[in-house]
Amino acid sequence: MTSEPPTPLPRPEPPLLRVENLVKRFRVPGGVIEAVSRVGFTLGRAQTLGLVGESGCGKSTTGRAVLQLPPPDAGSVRFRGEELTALSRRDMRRVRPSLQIVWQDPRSALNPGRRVRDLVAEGPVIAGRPRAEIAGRVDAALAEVGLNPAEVGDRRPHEFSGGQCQRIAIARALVLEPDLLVCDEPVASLDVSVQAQVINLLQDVKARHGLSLLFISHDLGVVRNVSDRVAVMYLGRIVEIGDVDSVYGAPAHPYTRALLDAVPVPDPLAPPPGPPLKGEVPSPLRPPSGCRFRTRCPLAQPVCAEQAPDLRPVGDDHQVACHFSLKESPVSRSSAPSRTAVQDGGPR
Amino acid sequence: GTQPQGDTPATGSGSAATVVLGVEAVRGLDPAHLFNLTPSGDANRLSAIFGVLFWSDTSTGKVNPGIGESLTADDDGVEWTMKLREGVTFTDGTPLDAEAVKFNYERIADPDTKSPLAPLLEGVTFEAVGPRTLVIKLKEANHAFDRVIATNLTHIGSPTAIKKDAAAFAQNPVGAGPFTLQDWVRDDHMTLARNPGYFEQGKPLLDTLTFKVIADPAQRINAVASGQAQAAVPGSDLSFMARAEGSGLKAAKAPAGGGPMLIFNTAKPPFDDLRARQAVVLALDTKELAQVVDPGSTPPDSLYGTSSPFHPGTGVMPEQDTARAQELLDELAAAGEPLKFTISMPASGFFRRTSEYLQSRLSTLKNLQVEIEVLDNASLDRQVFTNRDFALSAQIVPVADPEPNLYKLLHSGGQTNYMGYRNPDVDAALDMGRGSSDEGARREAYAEVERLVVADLPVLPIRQQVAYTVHSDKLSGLTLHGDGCLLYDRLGLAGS
Amino acid sequence: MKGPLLVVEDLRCHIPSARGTVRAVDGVSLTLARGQVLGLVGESGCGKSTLVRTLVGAAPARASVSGAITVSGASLTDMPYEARRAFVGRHVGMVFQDPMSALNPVVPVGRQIGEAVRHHHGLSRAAARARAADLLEQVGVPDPGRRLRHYPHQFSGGLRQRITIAMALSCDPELLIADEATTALDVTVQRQILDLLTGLARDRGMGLIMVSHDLGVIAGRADETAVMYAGRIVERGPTREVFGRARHRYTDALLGAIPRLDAPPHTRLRVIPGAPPDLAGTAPGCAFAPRCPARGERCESESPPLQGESGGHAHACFHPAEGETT
Amino acid sequence: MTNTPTRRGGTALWLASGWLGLLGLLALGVGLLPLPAPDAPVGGPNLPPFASFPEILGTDGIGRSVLSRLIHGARISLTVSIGATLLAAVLGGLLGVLAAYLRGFAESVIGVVLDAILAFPPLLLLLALAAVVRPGVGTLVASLGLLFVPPFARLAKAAALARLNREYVVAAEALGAGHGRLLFRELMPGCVPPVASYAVVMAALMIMVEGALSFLGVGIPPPAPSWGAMIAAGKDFLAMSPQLVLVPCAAMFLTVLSFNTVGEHLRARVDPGAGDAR
Amino acid sequence: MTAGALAAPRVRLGRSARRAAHLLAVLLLVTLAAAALVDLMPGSPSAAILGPTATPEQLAAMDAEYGFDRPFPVRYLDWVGGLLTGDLGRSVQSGQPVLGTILERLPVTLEIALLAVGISLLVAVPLGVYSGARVGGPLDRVVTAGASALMSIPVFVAGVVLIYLLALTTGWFPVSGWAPLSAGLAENLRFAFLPAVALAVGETPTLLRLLRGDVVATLREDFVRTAATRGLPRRYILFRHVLRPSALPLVTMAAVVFGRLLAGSVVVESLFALPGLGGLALQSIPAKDIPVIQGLVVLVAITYVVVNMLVDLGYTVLDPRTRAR
Ligand SMILES: Nc1ncnc2c1ncn2[C@@H]1O[C@H](COP(=O)(O)OP(=O)(O)OP(=O)(O)O)[C@@H](O)[C@H]1O
Ligand SMILES: Nc1ncnc2c1ncn2[C@@H]1O[C@H](COP(=O)(O)OP(=O)(O)OP(=O)(O)O)[C@@H](O)[C@H]1O
Ligand SMILES: [Mg+2]
Ligand SMILES: [Mg+2]
Repeated sequence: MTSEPPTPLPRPEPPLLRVENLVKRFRVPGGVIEAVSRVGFTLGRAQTLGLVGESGCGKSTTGRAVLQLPPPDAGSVRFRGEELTALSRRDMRRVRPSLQIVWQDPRSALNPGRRVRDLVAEGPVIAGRPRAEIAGRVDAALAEVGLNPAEVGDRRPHEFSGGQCQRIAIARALVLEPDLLVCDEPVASLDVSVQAQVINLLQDVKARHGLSLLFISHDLGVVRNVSDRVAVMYLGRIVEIGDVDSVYGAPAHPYTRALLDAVPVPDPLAPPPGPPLKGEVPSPLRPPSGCRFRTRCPLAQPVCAEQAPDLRPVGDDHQVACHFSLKESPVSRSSAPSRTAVQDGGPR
Repeated sequence: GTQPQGDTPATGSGSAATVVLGVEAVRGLDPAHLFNLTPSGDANRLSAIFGVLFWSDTSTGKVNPGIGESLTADDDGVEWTMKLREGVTFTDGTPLDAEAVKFNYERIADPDTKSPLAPLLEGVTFEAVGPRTLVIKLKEANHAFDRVIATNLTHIGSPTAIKKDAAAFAQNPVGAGPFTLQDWVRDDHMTLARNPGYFEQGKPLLDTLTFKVIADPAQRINAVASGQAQAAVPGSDLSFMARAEGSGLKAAKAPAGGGPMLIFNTAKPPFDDLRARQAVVLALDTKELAQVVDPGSTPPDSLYGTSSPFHPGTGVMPEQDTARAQELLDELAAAGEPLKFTISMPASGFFRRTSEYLQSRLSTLKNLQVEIEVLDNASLDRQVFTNRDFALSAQIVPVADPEPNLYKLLHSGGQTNYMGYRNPDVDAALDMGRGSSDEGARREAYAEVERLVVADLPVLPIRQQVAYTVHSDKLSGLTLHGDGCLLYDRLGLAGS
Repeated sequence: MKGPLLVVEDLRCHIPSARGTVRAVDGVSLTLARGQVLGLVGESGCGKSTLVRTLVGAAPARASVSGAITVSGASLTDMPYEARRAFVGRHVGMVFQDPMSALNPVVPVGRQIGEAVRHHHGLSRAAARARAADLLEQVGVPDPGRRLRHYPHQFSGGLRQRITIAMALSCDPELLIADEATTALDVTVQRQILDLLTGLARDRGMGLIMVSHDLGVIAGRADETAVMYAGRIVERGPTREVFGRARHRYTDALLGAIPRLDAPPHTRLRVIPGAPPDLAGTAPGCAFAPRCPARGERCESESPPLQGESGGHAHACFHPAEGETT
Repeated sequence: MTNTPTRRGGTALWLASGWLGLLGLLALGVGLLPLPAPDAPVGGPNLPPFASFPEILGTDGIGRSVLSRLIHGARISLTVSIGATLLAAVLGGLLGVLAAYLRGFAESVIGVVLDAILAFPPLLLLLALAAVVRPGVGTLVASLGLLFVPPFARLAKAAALARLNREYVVAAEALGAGHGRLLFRELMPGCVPPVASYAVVMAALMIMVEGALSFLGVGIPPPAPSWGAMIAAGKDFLAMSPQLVLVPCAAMFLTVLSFNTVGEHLRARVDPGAGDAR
Repeated sequence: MTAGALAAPRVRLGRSARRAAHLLAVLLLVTLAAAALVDLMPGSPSAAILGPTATPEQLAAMDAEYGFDRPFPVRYLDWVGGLLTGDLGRSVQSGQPVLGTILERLPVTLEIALLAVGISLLVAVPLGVYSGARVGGPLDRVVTAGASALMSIPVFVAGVVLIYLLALTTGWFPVSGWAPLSAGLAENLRFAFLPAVALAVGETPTLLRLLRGDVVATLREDFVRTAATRGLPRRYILFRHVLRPSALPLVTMAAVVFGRLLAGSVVVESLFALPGLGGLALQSIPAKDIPVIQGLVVLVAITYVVVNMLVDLGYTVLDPRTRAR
């Protein structure tokens, strides 16, 4: 089972990152959790893929598995055409500089005992870049994220606010000149007033360096803002993936729909959303058979319990894993006004 | 000698007394298998359960009858005749007759028994010439053999019980003594009940006797002081006696000769060299040593106790002479062999202090280097006594009479001659003393032994020996025998 | 009973700390009528939790508290400590942010729900149990009779929060305070809980204070909104007014900084420079001044008072925005 | 709230640090002090304190200077306690961090070894080691050090696990750091403060353990004057010269108390809310 | 997906199997190490049996007779074989069966350890709760200072002082010795009390400080604050809401202390002349009484294992979170 359809146009260049059938399990007291279950997606150069879903659905695990931190239990991760899962630890270390990550909690991602300058220099030092070169790069990276190297270089993480720490973390990744930056909830721990600074910064950096971003967040607003394409996860599976405007404008999966409806909008005059979802995400230890969403799904039918739906296209660059996609049911279509204007977007 | 303490004789029925000892009878109570006959160890238990055939006075070594009636030698001291009393039986009903004694002794002599007492009976033969008469033939003359019997061969067990199961017998001994074993909780206590069939009418006076084990000597005295026990054997440290008397307790005591001695390994360097032994001995102030390591004690001036007939009257032990000691040490150092040795000592307070005292005082001299090694009993037995891998150590040798302990200590092949000391003249003098029944000749011989020992210095007595038992003033009838254990048939409790 | 349910006047809560005195609440005045929902928004650390804790008499032990609090006409600040605790326990219900840590992990939920009624109303064990089951039913926990015996960890996050709500309701409070009651929950569950809270408040005629840092949470559900910044209320008014015509520069900027679902991708967000202030500092003037695009000289020396406007819309700003942010 | 212990440390902390500092100086500089050798006789036995100068603390049962023995004893007691603690802390720290880092089989093996040490009768180890090798400071340091590895390992493992969950270790791996760097640069440094502050508390315990061993007669052999040995020897003269027990007891008490005070203070600073790890 | 459902029971079984394997490995390692250590100790038990007058030949003969001269692995395996059939051998010294020897002394040590832990808990729980409830208050200051002081008193000093004060001077308690339960509970307790107190002196501060710290931490928990805002009385909160979660580490620690006391109350046993396991060890080790030593090692190791299992079990009883659903 492949997650991506054959691309309509022959491409001269493979995508930067192609993930297929990714599986990651954890052994926990009481059993085994399949935190990521046959997940697949592609990410082109200079593109941003948003990964959204509720807590515990496997977003972070997916992000980490891509980086082989730790390696997935099954599946393939091709980065620049190279199969990462087949690499030895040593070879993987060679590739790492090109694959960087920014973490949710910037404080815990920065060793509290180190100075900012050393923290940022750590990557190049490990990569064995010449010493002379490193200092300059570090200063440049710090400057790029809006910090004054002379001022902050000798201080330690605890002297900074969360937003500043996140900038340091971004500088730390940038200094290695990566091709892919995985951002795992980079703004979730930040105040609203600071979050905008970091989001804008990431966008600028991406544009300047031609980076690709795998942007993980549970905040649909943020994902919409930063992403070109978006994947919605539920209980370890991708239930819907596609162009941002298609997914947000015309969600094809009932879960996506409900998720969008549940987002509180800071507008007292916003139209009343659709009916709320019942219940909560089931325990990943004992996921429902068939479609994992069926226990909460308003459209569930017997077939949903028997057969797990595969991703299937419902439009240009829009796929859904549902037996009864909303896009095909005229009722839902009317309740979800689609913005045809952007539907021709496709992967950029 | 010893005098019975206390005023009123005990009333008898219902009276119970507790005696505190220092070590448990770990290996059971088979008289053939015991070598630890110290009062704080097994001697007291054996005396209570088996009684004594004969007993020797702790101070003078004079042999007195117990369950046995008499023990006499022929003129040349080779053939001894033991007479037993009429109608004495073990508590299992077996008669204690000549055959029973013969059985016990032959069992000890039998190599299969592996008795540590076997050397005492080497080449000795026994003949029961009547139910109450045992004739003992020695290999060579020994006019002091009655003392050997009274000290080490005085406990006789029931042949019936031994034959049945020797191992079980050690755990549940059957004797003819004043008490029988009733209850034994190891490492805690041993309860004994009056033997109603004891040979002497009206004895023992106590109904119940309990032995308790307390390892710490101070705690043993505390037990008596607090009324938990009536008597305690605190051990060899005389300081405890002073302390007990200071806190209102009484002490039954018997001064003896000998006592704790430093022993030099004369078979190995460095103490195979007389100068080395002399240097150490001359460097020591024995008066101070005794005072320091055991406050309240006095240094011995002879191998024999002050009340012994063999005591020379004036002191014969060498006086301190530090200058001469230093000369000898320098001499040794000049010869390329500066004196350097390790003191191997048991861990108990007295010996530990002795070793520390020696180390402290000797280290003030030049060309002398002393180290200490404290050993637990098993290591001591193995390393020092069996393997003789030591330079300077110590042991306690009570000398009520030169026989048998001095012979064992100093004779070339003597059982406790761990020093490896060999001096034909000493051997001859010891044999002389043993073979003679004449008091004058014996005195002469043992004076000679002492002269030679003072010249050769294989051992150095460091403190006068006083055997003692601490007791409350309610307890009466404490008579010490052997190395200082009690005679239990006469022990009584006042008041109760 | 007449009069507003809750009146707070010039409430201050200053907490001594190693860095200096933290002015966590610095002169807050509020009123809340019965049956009304008050939304209290502000970013992390602005003093929301301290404010509501102080309201119920649970300010940090070393804090110095001043000002007046009246609940149903009874002055809390005049009551002796124990009486006040009992009064609050009976008349005010609290729901906290983290439903896991707000429940004792080793006590069955039934007892946790029932213990307060047992104590305050002297109910028997069985009666308290029945009441607890009843409450669980009301907050939408299925199979309440059986689940009374269960421990908190046996419930999912949403159910746990329902249980803490049941606990808060156990003594039939007149005032319910929900401090970030949905922050730890997923959006789909958050919606359920918010519906439950507002529904309950409406049905029972309780006053409800909803505390959140998420403007969206407040926007759809509160009758009135108060915006906090650095220990003070900087803007207050009917929710529509506050969101529709934000006057304070902070409210205004905040609304602009939120990525919107309906905005096209890669819209540049309006940025508020700098970071929220450290409340231990004692700089004079408007706390927002360093980050404010419209600050004037006065802003840096003088602290603007909360000025009323028509329709109960008040703000504390010398250079208010003209409104209509979005 | 968390800084309550810090503030309350006040005078007690200063006194404790002062006492330890003084003791450390004395122990280090004991050779330079005009003291008689600890095994040299300086007068009659059991001289009372203040009876003569410079023997202000009198003499012991053998007639040796109590003052000199006390200070030399400080050196030995401190050497044993600090040496054994260091050994245990280093070994335990390494094992704990390794177990946390490696997980899997290595963690199981380390777990078995640690549990085995815990389940081993301590007396047997001490006595047997003293019999196999010569008893002495080195042997005692080695055996006590070994015995106290598990609590340190447990603490270090917990600290390392807490840090493994802090994302900076994974972050370093994402930067391409190898095992060595992850272990020694990222993980270890963070584990040092809790282990070190716990070590101070353990040093106090070690002093008492050394004392108990000497009391049982299986500690430092004579004539070396460890405090425990002094107490054990002095108890034979308890009635006559109680100072022989009281003086080393007081020294031991003060030192243990000081170590505890300082250690608890450090622990409160390093890890507020830490209970007793054992 | 049924993978998870299928995996669950298999994994649970795997976990308990792993735990069992772990404990078995611990037991093996401990006994092996003990055997090896004793083997490395110079000399043989024969010396201890035959005494100072033994000759080397006698020793060798005895070694051969008892099999002490066999190679180490053979003896160890032999011993393990015996262990599996429940035969721990006989003491070389006394000739008594090891199992009986140990079982005879176990109750003494067990009772003292239990009493000591009981006394410690009795003191530590109320003091810990109340001093933790008012950190820095007068009670807290006194209690923490007292705990530090108690902690700094070596057990042998505590024992001597207790004997002097409560036995010698006042005569309330016996200075030493033991009365079994068969002598009556009152008599038994009279003898057991002082040793237990001497042990408790050292252990109480540990438990007290642990509990105090946990109480302080628990008091910061949200659920305590919740309970406070609901107007529940202070004492109710302290003993219903604070003590129970704080008691978990306390119970663990109490179990650990208990295990430790079982293994090593040697000092107190020798000071009070108690016929317990400590004394047995102290006398068997120098005598190289290998069967007894090995028996003790097994007992201590098993105790450790059992205590650990009990702690696990205690957790499941006390902490509903660890209970299987
Ligand atoms: N190291 C781990 N060990 C065991 N289980 C894990 C581990 N990491 C993640 N999980 C489990 O895997 C599932 C997915 O976790 P993951 O962290 O990927 O979710 P997430 O979508 O990032 O959630 P969040 O929004 O809370 O960060 C969860 O059920 C989680 O409990
Ligand atoms: N016990 C305390 N001691 C010292 N400072 C405190 C204490 N409690 C709160 N503060 C400080 O008071 C300020 C307000 O904290 P508070 O928890 O009320 O904020 P909040 O608005 O609820 O934030 P959040 O959204 O993070 O919950 C913060 O700066 C905080 O650091
Ligand atoms: Mg995540
Ligand atoms: Mg808050």
